[in-house]
Amino acid sequence: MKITKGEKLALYKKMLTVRAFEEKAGELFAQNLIPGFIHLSIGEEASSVGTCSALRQDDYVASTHRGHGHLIAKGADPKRMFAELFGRKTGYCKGKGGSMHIADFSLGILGANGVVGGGFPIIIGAGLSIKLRKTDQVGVVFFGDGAANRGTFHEAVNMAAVWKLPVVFVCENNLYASTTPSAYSLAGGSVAKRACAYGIPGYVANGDDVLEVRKTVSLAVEQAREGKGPSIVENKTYRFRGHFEGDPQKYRTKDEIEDFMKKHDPIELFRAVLAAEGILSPKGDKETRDEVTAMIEDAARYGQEEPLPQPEEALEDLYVNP
Amino acid sequence: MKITKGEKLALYKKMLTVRAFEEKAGELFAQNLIPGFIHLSIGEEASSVGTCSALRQDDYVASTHRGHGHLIAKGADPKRMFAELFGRKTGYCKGKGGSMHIADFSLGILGANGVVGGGFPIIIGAGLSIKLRKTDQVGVVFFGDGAANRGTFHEAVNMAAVWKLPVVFVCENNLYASTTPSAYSLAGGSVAKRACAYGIPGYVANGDDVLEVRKTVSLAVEQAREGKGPSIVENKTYRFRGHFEGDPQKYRTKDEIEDFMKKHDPIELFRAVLAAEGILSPKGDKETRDEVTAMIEDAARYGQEEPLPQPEEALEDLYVNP
Amino acid sequence: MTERIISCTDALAEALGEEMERDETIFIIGEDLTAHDGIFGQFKGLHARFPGRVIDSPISETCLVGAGVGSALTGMRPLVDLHFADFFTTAMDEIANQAAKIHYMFGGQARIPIVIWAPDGGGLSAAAQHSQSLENWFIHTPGLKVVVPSAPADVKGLIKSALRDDNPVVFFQHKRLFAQKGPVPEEEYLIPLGKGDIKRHGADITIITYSRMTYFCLEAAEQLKNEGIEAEIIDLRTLKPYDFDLIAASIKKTFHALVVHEACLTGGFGGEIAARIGEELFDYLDAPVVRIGAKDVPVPFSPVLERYVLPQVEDIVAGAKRVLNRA
Amino acid sequence: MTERIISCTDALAEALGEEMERDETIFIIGEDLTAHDGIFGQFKGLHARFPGRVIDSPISETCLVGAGVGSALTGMRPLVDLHFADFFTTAMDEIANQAAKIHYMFGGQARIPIVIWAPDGGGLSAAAQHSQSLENWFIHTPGLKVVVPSAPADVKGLIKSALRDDNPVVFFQHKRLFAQKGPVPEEEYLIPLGKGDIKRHGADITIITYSRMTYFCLEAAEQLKNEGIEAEIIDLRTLKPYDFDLIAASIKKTFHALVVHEACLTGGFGGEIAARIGEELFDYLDAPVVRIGAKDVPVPFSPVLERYVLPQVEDIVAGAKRVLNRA
Ligand SMILES: Cc1ncc(C[n+]2csc(CCOP(=O)(O)OP(=O)(O)O)c2C)c(N)n1
Ligand SMILES: Cc1ncc(C[n+]2csc(CCOP(=O)(O)OP(=O)(O)O)c2C)c(N)n1
Ligand SMILES: [Mg+2]
Ligand SMILES: [Mg+2]
Repeated sequence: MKITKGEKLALYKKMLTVRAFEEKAGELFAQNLIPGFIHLSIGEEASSVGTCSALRQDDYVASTHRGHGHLIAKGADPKRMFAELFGRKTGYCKGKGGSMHIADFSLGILGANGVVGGGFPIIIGAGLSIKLRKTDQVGVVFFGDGAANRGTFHEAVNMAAVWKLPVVFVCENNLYASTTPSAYSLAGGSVAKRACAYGIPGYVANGDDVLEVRKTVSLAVEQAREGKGPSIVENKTYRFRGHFEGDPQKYRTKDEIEDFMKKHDPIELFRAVLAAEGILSPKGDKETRDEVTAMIEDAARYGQEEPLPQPEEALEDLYVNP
Repeated sequence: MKITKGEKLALYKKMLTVRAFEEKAGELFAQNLIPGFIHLSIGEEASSVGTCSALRQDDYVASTHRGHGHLIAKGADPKRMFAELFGRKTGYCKGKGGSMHIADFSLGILGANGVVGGGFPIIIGAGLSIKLRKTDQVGVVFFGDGAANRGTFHEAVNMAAVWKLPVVFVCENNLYASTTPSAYSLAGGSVAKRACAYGIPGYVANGDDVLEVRKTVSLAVEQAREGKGPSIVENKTYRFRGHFEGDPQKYRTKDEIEDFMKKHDPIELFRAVLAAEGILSPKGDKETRDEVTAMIEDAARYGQEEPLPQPEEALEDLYVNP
Repeated sequence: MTERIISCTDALAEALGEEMERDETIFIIGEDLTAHDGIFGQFKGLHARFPGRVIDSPISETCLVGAGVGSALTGMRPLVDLHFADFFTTAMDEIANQAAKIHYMFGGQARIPIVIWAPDGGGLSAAAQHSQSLENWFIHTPGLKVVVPSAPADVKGLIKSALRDDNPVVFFQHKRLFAQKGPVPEEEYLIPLGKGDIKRHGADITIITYSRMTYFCLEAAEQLKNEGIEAEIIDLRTLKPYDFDLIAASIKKTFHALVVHEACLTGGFGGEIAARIGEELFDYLDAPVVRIGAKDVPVPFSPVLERYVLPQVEDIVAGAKRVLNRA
Repeated sequence: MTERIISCTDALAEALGEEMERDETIFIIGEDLTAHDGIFGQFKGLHARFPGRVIDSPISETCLVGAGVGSALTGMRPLVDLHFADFFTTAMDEIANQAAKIHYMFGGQARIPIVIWAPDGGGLSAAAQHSQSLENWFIHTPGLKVVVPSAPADVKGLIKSALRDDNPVVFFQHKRLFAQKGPVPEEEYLIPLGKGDIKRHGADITIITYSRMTYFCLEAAEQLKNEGIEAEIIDLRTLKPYDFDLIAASIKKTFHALVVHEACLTGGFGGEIAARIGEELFDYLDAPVVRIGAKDVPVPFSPVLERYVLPQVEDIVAGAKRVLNRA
């Protein structure tokens, strides 16, 4: 998959957008302005943005509890996302979903999911639907290293292989599932390697390198689109924040986190590449960042100022055509 | 694992016992004397008998819907089994279980299971219990090629590997799950190969050769007993009867069945070995068969003549110490 | 209308055939469907008639149901065959946390036109793991609809409505009713979800029931008739939503109510019905509402035990007399 | 008895510590237990105090619960932490088809001394998949016991009984009650499963409730008192088996009953209670039994919506007045 300078800059901006969105969300959450709980993907932007850049708008994505990045990368509107985080009527889900349950079916985003591993069966359904409708769409399910231990992973990969579904399993291995290191709970040590059980390809990508993610996922997507069946892509990455905002993080050291932040920040790494290639000047970088910040500030303000739903609206949307 | 002549003859007799039990059960079922439905393992006796011969009495076994062979091989009493099949008060489960739910906890038989793949989590619990109690027992779970596609398989194998549990996963791959060929539904084509996903050993045995099964399972059991963790053994075999008694079997040809019966009958194959080794004479064979037949006829008669439970006994055994 | 006497199995296959003909987004997926047209022969002829639209699944019920949900979210109308209702236990997340909640949780964005079909109930000596009646789990899960037909004609009219509904529908057929025959119109017709049916008219007592117990109640009514008691029998057919208006109208006439289901008593749907009758029709009741359900144990294997655990005609007769104080 | 004021979390950890000291076959297993002593800090100090007996699990709830069952069958007494009650959906087969049925199905051969522990309930803007009250699924599954304490002292006394019970026990603690404080005796004591507790005495109306709603009912009672209504509040504490005798004795005094739970109304346990009251205490009732439960939708995220869906103190006050005809 060839990539132009403009596309590279667009990837960079998207990553900045995800980062800015989540930093703002974290800030507002810390101020007790956002209810519930939120899981941020800061540090994993290369995975979400790189992956979705390999997709068409009509491709499907099933996301996770840590889904803001996937949504924005697939094209979701930060305004309506913020409105949802604030529980507003004009949020993506009219305030009924919150951070863990944002979807935009018009963009093929089949939803974040509060159940770890809940996206696997859904993407199988999407893949089956693609096959039955005979389109050339592709379905991608994002999942964590922890989710790879759920039974749904196994059932889904087997089914995808049996039916040769146009599905790509994109693991974001950030080394931890909540407090539990994947080194402890992931037998065999690799999600990509699990592909061997099903006779399908498994790829590993440096999940902090947006271009490598994009290249690897593109390969898998192309294969799927050509009717050659499913594959697994494992993006090795790291989350800079706690599992949820407020996480005491006793399961890892400050040093470890700082080390990763210093050496593995996907945005910083990509900025350096773009700078070295002469695509991004310090001035251009500042302008882009300012633009993104302003857009996100604006979106957050929008979200916060939108009206709350009326209580009785809680009774709507139970059934289609009730 | 060395084996004596006497032990070989005992294996042979056990296989005959399983066969005779199931042929009798099939006959009684066809006469409408046994209620419910039954699944026979005729043709798979080398797997059940070979596997259990590698176990100690205090080792655990979790069985399946096709469990008669496992039970008898682990030492269960055909009389009480028949009584259960007939729904009698003196059956293994006082008539509450029937063919799919026979257990003998005194022999480490943790039960047949009506839920395909239901034994996986149970054997993980047994393995964990062994580890916590610091004994040197081992747990074996029997399962079919179809069950290998359930999520419980994956969760269990991963857990067993993570905790290095003394557990052996014994697949009886009889080429079909009910009407569905494993060639269709088992991606990757091999259950043993699935071990690669978890970094544990996976062994394949000719499941029609009782000595090979015994040798392979012994290896896996020894490894488990020594604290070296779990493994998968796949016994390649074939079931001669329908999935359940009464199965129209449109999913395979008569020729296929007859071919397997001719070339892959584990009892016939073992008889030939024993004869060639001079351990079993035609006369000795006949005597053994007659003895087994008489014992099974006796057990069946016992089962059929035992008293039915009183209806009100249905209310007993809901709770321990109610 | 031209009617024939056909079985529930045939009524189902006929309706599915008509619907699959009409709407090519409908497909059927489940275990062991193609070789024998479903393990009860319930999809007779459909695999041959609609190649590629009757799909065999690996034994992976969790993902099977979830795949149904995912396909419904992306333009298809799946009917998922779950083999036995007891196996719902392996896919509750996909049903209760996904299918039931997705439309609501995402603010009405998505449609989930899925039918999850499963044989339920006991009476076949199939023991504890193959004999359950689990409808109240689903009734108690907002976002689902629940259908439990007893008559062949209802099977046909209701499965069509279920397939055309844009919401997740759990559709139970009692295993002992597959061979049950009855008159079924040849023509196209729909029975709306949520409408009960009076299967017998009577002025003395209202018996509210569904699924196989409908037939037991009809038999009980014949016995009661001999004693001069005329029972009105309401077959709810759909449990979520359910036809409380029909119940109320009947009780306002009979002043007596008996609720009968095969599911075990405690925590069952009978509690909901009886409680609501008590709450809304208190002044019309001449006697307490009595409930009859299976005894609160797993369904045992031995026929003598199973018979004792599941409600029988004589229990219904006795229950009706208890309500009418004639015991 | 020496009492201190401590939280439900601390009461739980204290009781578990005592029991693990007493019986070394007890162990705790679940996700994310060792790093933070459980995600609500509910196992404070236990990992350090009992090395190897608090075990972190991969995210594999199906097998986690099943492993609990298997270990219970082979000599251990596990407490399985399920993280959130909503994840029961991933392990219903292990609970309903295995744990609940094994003792019965195998004719009484096996003991399954397992406690499956899960935080339930809403009120934290945790949305549809992290806010459910699913108790009636388990009540409706013969073979299980179900415990739902509200007071810290009850948590301590009941978890000990649950751990000593030889049967599978589902133990729910409401997430909004972890920080709830109350007097808890220092000494050893057990509260038997199946015994309710009168949390407030009153002669005018019996309010039957449990879990977090107990506190809502107590608040409602204070408001009702201002209007001259004295409510008796029964906290059932255990739902299976449940203390119908206590309910009956109270109603025979008050002649009025209100049932309150947080689970959604339709198909909920309130139906069971109200139906049984109607059936057995018909002649003592001066008015219909009224039920209050959450509205029949998934629990929404936005606080304004969530508050509307879950029962509130004012709903309970209004319900009581409805029963007493003073609305
Ligand atoms: C079925 C299920 N089990 C447990 C949880 C609680 N939980 C939420 S996120 C999480 C960790 C997930 O880890 P991973 O899959 O690696 O994703 P990450 O959070 O690292 O992105 C857990 C245990 C859940 N939401 N669903
Ligand atoms: C969870 C579950 N799904 C489906 C079934 C119905 N069923 C019973 S046996 C069987 C086939 C099992 O195949 P396999 O695991 O290969 O074992 P085999 O019968 O060949 O010994 C099926 C689908 C079941 N009992 N449990
Ligand atoms: Mg992770
Ligand atoms: Mg098989």
